[in-house]
Amino acid sequence: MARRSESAGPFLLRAALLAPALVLLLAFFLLPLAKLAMLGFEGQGYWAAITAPRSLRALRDTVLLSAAVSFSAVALAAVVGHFLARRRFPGRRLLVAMLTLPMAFPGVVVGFLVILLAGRQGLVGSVTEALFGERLVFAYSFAGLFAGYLYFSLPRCIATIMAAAEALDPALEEAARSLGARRWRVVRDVILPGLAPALVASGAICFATAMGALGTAFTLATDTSVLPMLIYTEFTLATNLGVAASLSVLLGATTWVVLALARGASGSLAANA
Amino acid sequence: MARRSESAGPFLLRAALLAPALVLLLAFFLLPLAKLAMLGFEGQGYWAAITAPRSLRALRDTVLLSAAVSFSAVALAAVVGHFLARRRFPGRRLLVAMLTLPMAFPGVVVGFLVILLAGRQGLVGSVTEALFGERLVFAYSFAGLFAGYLYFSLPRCIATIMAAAEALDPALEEAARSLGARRWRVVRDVILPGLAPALVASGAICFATAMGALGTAFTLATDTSVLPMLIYTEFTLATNLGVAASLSVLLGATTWVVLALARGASGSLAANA
Amino acid sequence: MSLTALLQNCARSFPDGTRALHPTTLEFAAGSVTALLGPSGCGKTTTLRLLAGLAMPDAGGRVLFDGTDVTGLPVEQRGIGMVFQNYALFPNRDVAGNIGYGLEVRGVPKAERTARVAEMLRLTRLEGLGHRRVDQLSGGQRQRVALARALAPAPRLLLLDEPFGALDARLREALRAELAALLATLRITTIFVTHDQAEAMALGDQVVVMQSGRVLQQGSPRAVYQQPANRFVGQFVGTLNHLGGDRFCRPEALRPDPAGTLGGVVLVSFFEGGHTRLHLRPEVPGAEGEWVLNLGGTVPAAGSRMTLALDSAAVLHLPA
Amino acid sequence: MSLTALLQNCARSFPDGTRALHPTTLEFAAGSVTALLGPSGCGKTTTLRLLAGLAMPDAGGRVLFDGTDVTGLPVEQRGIGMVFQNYALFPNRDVAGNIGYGLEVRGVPKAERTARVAEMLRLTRLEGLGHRRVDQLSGGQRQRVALARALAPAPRLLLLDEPFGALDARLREALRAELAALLATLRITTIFVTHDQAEAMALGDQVVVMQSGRVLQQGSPRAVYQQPANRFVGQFVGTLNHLGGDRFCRPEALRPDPAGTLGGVVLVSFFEGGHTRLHLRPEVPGAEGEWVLNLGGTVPAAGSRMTLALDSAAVLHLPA
Repeated sequence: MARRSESAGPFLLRAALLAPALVLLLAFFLLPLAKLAMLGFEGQGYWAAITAPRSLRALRDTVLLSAAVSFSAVALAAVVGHFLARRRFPGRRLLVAMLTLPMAFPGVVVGFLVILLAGRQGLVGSVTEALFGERLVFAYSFAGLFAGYLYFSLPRCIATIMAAAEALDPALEEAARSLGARRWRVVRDVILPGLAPALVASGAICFATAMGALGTAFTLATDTSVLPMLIYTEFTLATNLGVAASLSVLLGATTWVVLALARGASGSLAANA
Repeated sequence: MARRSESAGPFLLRAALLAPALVLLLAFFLLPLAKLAMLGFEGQGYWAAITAPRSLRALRDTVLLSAAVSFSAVALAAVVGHFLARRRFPGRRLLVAMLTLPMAFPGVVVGFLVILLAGRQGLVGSVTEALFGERLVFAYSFAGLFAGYLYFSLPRCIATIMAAAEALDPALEEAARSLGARRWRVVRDVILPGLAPALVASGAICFATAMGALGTAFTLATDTSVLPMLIYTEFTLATNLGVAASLSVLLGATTWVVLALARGASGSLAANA
Repeated sequence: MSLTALLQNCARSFPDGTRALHPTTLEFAAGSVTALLGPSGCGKTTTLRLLAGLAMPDAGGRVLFDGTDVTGLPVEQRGIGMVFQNYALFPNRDVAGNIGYGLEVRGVPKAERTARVAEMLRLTRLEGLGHRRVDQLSGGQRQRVALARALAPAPRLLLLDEPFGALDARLREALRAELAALLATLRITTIFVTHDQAEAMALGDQVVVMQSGRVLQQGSPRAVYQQPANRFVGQFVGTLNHLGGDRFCRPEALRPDPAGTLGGVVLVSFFEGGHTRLHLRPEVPGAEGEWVLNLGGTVPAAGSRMTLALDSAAVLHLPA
Repeated sequence: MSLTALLQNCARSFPDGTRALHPTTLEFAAGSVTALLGPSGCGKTTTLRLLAGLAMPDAGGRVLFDGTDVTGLPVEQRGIGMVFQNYALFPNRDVAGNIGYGLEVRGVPKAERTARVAEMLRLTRLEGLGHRRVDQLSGGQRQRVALARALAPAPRLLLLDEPFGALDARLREALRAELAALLATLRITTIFVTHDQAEAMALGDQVVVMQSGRVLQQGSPRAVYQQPANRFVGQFVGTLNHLGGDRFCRPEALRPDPAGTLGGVVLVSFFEGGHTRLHLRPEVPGAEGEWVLNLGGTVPAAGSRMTLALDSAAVLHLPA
């Protein structure tokens, strides 16, 4: 059955009006990108820029850090999100509000918070000094970046996964139980497959955000060099445009591939679900 | 009817296991926030920190800029998103992919792109020089920030609103038309109310992102001072902790209020829809 | 008040060239109530959308209202009333706001609009619900709001797409009687789409049976039931018992009779209140499938053998 | 194979103290098929969930299977088979994966499992669909997969929650006959929930009519139809014509008779194939509402007056 109405005249008219707008929009989006891509060929060219030891190390560190953060955030959020979605108890709304409160703070403030938590005068340091006589300070290392990125991403992951858990049909779990499945079989056979699209999607967004995060890294002023900081340094301080452009394109391409894969995966998972 | 299964024993057990984890998580989230809030009282205190001319100007500029970006992004995305959701034409998938490609680029690269577009050697400058004999350069002003934030937010808004437009029941539009409504009445009476929750939600997220964006502003190294940059400067360079903390709390609170209002509004709009 | 609608040689093709509707000519007399009946994908909804102006016929087809060609008019200019399958009520308007929308769009002054809405509320027995939100209504109330909204601008043609599709069995029967009474009062030309043969036969003066984009038979419910054009129509509008070859009969043509000539073994019986529905395995050479008949009194147990008499005037000879 | 299930003094309260089910004792005999019938919110689903172990009775209530107290056993240890309202098929498993899940969980070896799944596919007429994804199935096929999945581990008690709720009228009737035949073969104790009286009466050996958390009547379909305990039961399991006072009759107790003593005016008639359903306005003092009866032959026009005879043995005296 033909569901869509048609009246060829008005459609062509509207398309004719919208087409130039779309072209302008595309130009706005794509022309600078094209120029960026071409800039990468200046200087040593892509390959050299990317394989320089400094770039390689930054790339490796950034990917590892982002992957670690995504994995941890998704795993934690799966447990917490499913629990909060399914259980009703006094104070639940307040708890949810508090867990998602950090979503209001941008990266620069998150960096600030990590310093308050684990910096030289931080809370963790005070506690460990009182307990063990030694100050634990990790704000300026990879651990600090990890804490910051987790702080930033975890509330977002919890919100997404909670929504997905609320949309899961409880009858599926009851059906599995009626067939004799105990708690862990239900988790393995019903809950995890049902949450899979949300887990993959929020993991991918978490990864993409971590790959591109500058504010937290900047505020922490770590001795570690993540990719966005390297791009910033090459661009503004060293004004090495070729390297900055190559790394930008690489960063964008990586992120785009991860997001596209996740969309594909969660699409086919959702089709299965 | 009681839909939820219960077996008090396992529930209490699981709650007992999860409770300490939730407490730790809350401490991780809330302790640094509490310390941040207390820091604000050091030095001149909140009021003085916030009413200093520098802070006030940064606050005003940031809010105005964020509001302008949100409004423009949502308005543009509504037109483009609804068009793309409803029409099927050759090349549509490619167009959607290209329009959402910029989502892969973080703020720092977006700043870079704005310089390539409207900086001293930028594309816009070359075009205007060829046409009018004068280079138009706006990358380092508010217009540059506006372009950068729009570049960052527009693809996200388009993606959200497109999804909402695809979920709109086309029968509602047909019903309005069958009752005699012409194009603009249908837009006013059916499409806009139907999209309202998505418009409000994506506008709010756009606003919150713009309020906290550092990467773009940093890369553009503008003469304008937006709030996150001021926080960064006060924190790291001037190490004026009290002012930085006050502004952070203010920024977080503003964003939180906007997000909460939007959630409330889109909730009640969705309940109406 | 009502008009005569005519589809003249209307076909409708998908972009890939397959036909949703083969070239079809159908007339709907002024004041009549017609059911478009068929399985899903038979073209009945397409036919309704061509009449509404929500779809255009392929070149060569014309839609005429009282002889005037309206083929080029879009739906908003055809002056029809339409009830959509899931009612498509406006969620951001209350009941009165929904019912009054067609008048509002036409620029009817507020006082007149309010009066007309009140009249519609009374007509559809929705008094007192004018300020209710539509998501607080029951399924039956939604259906009545959709009907009131379509009728408020006094259309001369009423189109309904599966008007009872979203309701449960008990409610369907009650609302069917209500709609029949209302249509009898209004005498407005009405065309509705359904896949439920009981609904089509109960409500329609005329039934149009469709399959695979073609009209198989058009006629009164009684004619379609008692003289179906072929096996598909016969099976679709009721139960057919196969007697062998091209010979069929309806359940009521068979009755238990110790002196009868037909034999069968009881498979299962369902008590349905007023009667019991019996499924038999026929013991007649060439007869395929099961026989079904309704019995009033005591019912033989499953497995027992029955002899049946056949009303020979009721035998149907049906081509495949 | 099958067991006797007993609910002993089972009540079920919401957290706010209101009762979903008042204290109820019900026995379900081994091998019987029982329909829990009532409007939504009557407590029928709660009753089913108490039997399943998906809900716990309030203190004092006990659930017994063949005399053994299973009140404390959760659903996964009760060894029941259950068909859920929207089937709740596992979307990430194919048809065979769904049907074999209960065996997989019990650790049945693969070869044995495959054989049992094949047997279930044959039993539910799903041969060849084992590797189909469940979202590629029709509504009727889904229902059969849900049934096969519940039956595969050979449960001694089968519970079904609105087994035909998601299907359209035509399919319901076909699947009803199929399920009846299957249950007759298996002789497994079966309890199903429905709000459709035709379904309850056609399938159940026993019908339990419920309202507002209480059992109003338990009995065979014929007993419930012919001697309803009160007006609610009488109306819920069929059509009641009011004769004035506490006197009612079923449609089949009225027949047209020129010498009859009851008068009525025809309001509307619906041709339903085998018969025509007539709605009359009674002309009898004290009789409220409409009378409904079914006629076989020619039908008087709307507005005409009829006299009717009443089978006095069929008059029901029903308390409110």
